[in-house]
Amino acid sequence: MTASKDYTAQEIIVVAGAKVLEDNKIVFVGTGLPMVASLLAKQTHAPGLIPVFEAGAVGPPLNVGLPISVGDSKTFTGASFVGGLNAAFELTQRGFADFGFISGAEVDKYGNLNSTMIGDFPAGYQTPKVRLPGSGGASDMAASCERTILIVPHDKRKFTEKLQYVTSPGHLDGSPGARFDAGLQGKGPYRLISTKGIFDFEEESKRMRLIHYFPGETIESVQAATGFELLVAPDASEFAPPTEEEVRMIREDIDPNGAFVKRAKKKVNKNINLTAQQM
Amino acid sequence: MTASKDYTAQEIIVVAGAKVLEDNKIVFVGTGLPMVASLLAKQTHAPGLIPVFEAGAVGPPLNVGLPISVGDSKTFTGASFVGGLNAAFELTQRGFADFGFISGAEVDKYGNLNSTMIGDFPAGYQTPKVRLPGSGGASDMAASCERTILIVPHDKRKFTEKLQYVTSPGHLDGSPGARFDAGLQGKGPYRLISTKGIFDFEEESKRMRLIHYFPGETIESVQAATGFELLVAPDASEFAPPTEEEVRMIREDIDPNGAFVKRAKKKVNKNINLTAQQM
Amino acid sequence: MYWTGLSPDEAREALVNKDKSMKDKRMTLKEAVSQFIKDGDNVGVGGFVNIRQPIAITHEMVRHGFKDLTLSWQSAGMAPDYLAGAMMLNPDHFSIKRIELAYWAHEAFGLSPMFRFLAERGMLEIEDWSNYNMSARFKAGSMGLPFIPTRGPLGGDIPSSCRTKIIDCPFTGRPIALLPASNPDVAIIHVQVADQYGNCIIRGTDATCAEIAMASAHTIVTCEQLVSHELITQTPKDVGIPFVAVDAVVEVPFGAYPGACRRHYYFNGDHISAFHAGATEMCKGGAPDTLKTYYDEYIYNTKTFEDFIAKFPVKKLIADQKAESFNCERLA
Amino acid sequence: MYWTGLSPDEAREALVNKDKSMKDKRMTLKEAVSQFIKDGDNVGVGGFVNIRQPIAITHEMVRHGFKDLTLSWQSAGMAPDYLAGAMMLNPDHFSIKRIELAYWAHEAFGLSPMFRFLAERGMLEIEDWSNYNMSARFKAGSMGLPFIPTRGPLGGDIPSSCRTKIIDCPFTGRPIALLPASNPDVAIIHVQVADQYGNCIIRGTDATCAEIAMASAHTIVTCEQLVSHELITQTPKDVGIPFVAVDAVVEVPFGAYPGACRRHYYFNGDHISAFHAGATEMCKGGAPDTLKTYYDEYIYNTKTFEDFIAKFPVKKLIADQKAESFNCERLA
Repeated sequence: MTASKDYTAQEIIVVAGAKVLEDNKIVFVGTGLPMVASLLAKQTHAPGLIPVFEAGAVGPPLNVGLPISVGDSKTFTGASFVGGLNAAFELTQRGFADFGFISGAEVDKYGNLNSTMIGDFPAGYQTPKVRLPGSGGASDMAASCERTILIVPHDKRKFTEKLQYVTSPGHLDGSPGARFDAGLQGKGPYRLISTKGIFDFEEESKRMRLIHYFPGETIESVQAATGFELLVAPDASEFAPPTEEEVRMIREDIDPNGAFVKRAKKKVNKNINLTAQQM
Repeated sequence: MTASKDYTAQEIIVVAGAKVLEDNKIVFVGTGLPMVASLLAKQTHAPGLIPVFEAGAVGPPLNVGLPISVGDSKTFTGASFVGGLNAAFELTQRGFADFGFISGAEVDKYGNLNSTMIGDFPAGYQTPKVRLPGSGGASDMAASCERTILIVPHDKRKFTEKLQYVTSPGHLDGSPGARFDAGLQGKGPYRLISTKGIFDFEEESKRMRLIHYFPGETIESVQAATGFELLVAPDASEFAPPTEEEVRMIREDIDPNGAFVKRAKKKVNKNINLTAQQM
Repeated sequence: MYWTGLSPDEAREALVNKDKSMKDKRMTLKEAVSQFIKDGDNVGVGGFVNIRQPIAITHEMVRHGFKDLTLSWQSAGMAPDYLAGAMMLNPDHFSIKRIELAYWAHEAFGLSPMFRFLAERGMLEIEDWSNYNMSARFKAGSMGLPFIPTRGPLGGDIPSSCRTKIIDCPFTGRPIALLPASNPDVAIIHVQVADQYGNCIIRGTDATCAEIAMASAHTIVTCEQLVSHELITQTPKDVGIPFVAVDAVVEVPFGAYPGACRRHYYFNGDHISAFHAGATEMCKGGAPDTLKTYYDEYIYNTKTFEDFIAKFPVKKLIADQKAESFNCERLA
Repeated sequence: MYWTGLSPDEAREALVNKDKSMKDKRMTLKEAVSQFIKDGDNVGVGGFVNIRQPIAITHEMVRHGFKDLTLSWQSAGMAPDYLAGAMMLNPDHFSIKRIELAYWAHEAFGLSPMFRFLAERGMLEIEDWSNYNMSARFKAGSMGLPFIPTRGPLGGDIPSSCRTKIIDCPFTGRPIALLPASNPDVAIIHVQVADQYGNCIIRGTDATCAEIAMASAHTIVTCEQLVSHELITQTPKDVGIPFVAVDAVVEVPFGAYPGACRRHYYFNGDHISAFHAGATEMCKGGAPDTLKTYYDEYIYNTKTFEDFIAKFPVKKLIADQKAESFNCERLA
């Protein structure tokens, strides 16, 4: 279990995300790094992990490779159940998803996420400064999965006191029972994984709390890159770097084409890598 | 086209019911005589009739024989679509059923039907004098099919001024827009076929109106057997008796075991006739 | 407002801490019934009229004995008949407190004398709905919603005999009914095919089985044929009920007999009538002897459903299978 | 409250007098697009992101030209990209007035430069929902209901940017969202298999295609493979969209390309990027030349979608088919 010397920021996110997932639980997997992390978990400590994808696949073995879309053909082969979007979200709204695993562009200290727009809401809603893709299924997962795991690249502007638009509700304003009172289900954000560390949400205040900083970071450096005041767990510690084997699995077995995990050293054209010839 | 001399009351109902059905229309078929009539229509003037059954079959050719349940295996073979009850009723609520074809135990002059209970409602609801099977899908068909065709055995107590329980709404109290105002869809009862004749519902008053009396009946005899005042169409006329060929088709081709159309002459044990050996 | 099974929040909570893993759920019918059904439960009944009803499960429930059950279904025949007949004979051993239903009878095979007996004597609470109403209530339960809108019960007396609430639609202003979700404590379902994890294939009508299973806190499934997970996942779109919704899987050939089961057997109308005969006598004020004889012979003195099926002449069973193979001809 | 497609009552009325018979609905794509789509329509777009999107139909729509369309979908990629790119080049020929959506981008293939271009310049009205919201809105439309409840949009800003109404549940007292139904004027859908009457088999994700088709007044279907009614009705449970909901059937192999279509072909990411290049230039303030060259070569100067597909190297098409056959290996 030698520690990797050349892992990337995305790779440590993937490893951290995989470790948060528990064996034999149902995880509703959003697009992007959550797919890579779920596959790594399934191939390591959580072979009984049951992935659900919003386009309708329940429990696929994912043995034909990494899906590059949550509606990818690769999510359906060998699945236990295949429906459409309504079926997947109804199942989730019912309570079958232990975890929801989503990424977002902006996050606040209560784990609310923005993936809709950068700009002035509501006044500038129809003329956003930057138009992001929109919720997709993220706000539904945030509303109905029992616990959510969030991935957000760490950046002072992206870890912000006030979101420009709340796409996916987290702990809302952090007040006791806020989610229940709003009609939401589930316990809300459970872990957040950034490019700098792993966070939970403190029980009482529901505020984001640093529990592990990644190698090369300190409590101070993480706080310095965060646009709000972080809580810090009493036993906050450095997260172990990915092992060489974990990095090898990501690069060679799971995402050999760099669909979501970009290669650090040599410049690779992502689009060429995603084409069919390389599959 | 020789007129039959020995047809039964059920057989003329079946022939009359078949004739009301139009080719190339979608008919949501309730259990019992509506199934026999739909099959007769399909085998005579309406080969393009599209039957829908509430258990989920859409458009079966019904070429493996008469179903004896609306969830019968015979309704699914060769169907264009097979779902469950929600799928069938959602399709109907959407507006895909041109006709709903149902039977009931009691009817009033506005075509409202009772198939729930004989007794005192609401006071005696939990201790009915006679407990009938309940709505099944009849009230849903009444609420959402575009037009309904009703079959009720003619009897002064069953054609009643006031129903003991309204299971399936017809024209309600007959007032203009009553169905729309109640939130219902479709135009409501279109024809009623009894053991004595065929009725429509007069445009303005929505009251039951005799349009054809069966051979052997007169306007007066039908009125005498009816517990409310009937309207009579200006051109009310005698309905032509079933032809020998129609009766032969019912007895030999469509319901050879007398599942729904009882044999007149010789006493037949219906249950024995329904068993598998005879199929 | 009261919830007769689980409230929407309780139904959610029931799943949160449940082990939903893909594990071997095979057990005996006796184990399944004693482990997952308890007195006072709301039991969701699968199938439709006499099609694919969970007959074997109801026999085991009768042998076990239960008190004060609420039964929920859209249209049913033999499954509630078996439970109700047991109550007619000995309500101390088996009792139904309440039914929520659209229809209880037998289409071509006539009325249910059990229903008439219990209802006309006021022995159970009745809540009338329609087929779509009950189907939509289970659907709401399976979706994790407290209610679902439908047009179905508008305009008649059904809204006066059930818990529907009619509101003015906030978008159109026209009346629309809101039906409270049904989340039974336990679903009892018979299917054609299942794997050991509980993935189920249903042939012919899906009825409302997936919705009932997904809505309930627990689900017992019997199947005609237990197959490997590898086989079932070769055609995942055939799976009507996913394993996540199932707690017990029992292979029970003829598990819906004397009702019908697509691809397996057609109705045995003779036996349905024979079973009804004793209840009809009681309905007319007669003695329970005929019905008691039936229960003793076919249920209490058999240990398993296999013993029940073994009481039928082989020729009759084969005839009922052949009748069904005519309905949906295919190569073996 | 206004309805952007048909109101629930209009949607009902649209079906009442419609010829719903089982008739031959085969026609050319050109006939289908000109017969069933008109200026100002709300168009429901099938598929999911770049999976089974109705690409061939959007090409034909671009050639035809339409004004002031409203487009509705859950998550989409290339289909609205093609329509939006046409608007970027010449809004007098093709224009989108409004979009109702959950997501417009390409997952692993990045953002949509067309969406950024139009949105950041305020060139279209946007109504944001979630994937479940849009799916449920189509579902409500397909069910003939004015609304459907969901939890999805609660607690964030989505309710402030769309027509959701949040009410207190009359059964539980807790907040619940009511989403207005979506009943588009026309649905555009690509499927794997159809018969001449419009019965459709969908492989892999059903997406929300059945709901969109059932909700819409008219539906245009393209399919990879047109088969006989006899074949399709041998497995009626495979039929995902029944013929009653379909108005036009066109056999268009590769009809979702350069997106993916289960059992047929995997993504052509190169081409997606090549198409995006011109729009990205415009997004950065550049000239429309690159995008215009693309449209001229691939759409305006091709008469049919077959001509578009013929522009790809045979080796590339076969490679994309082989990649997909690895995803779901089976015997030919």
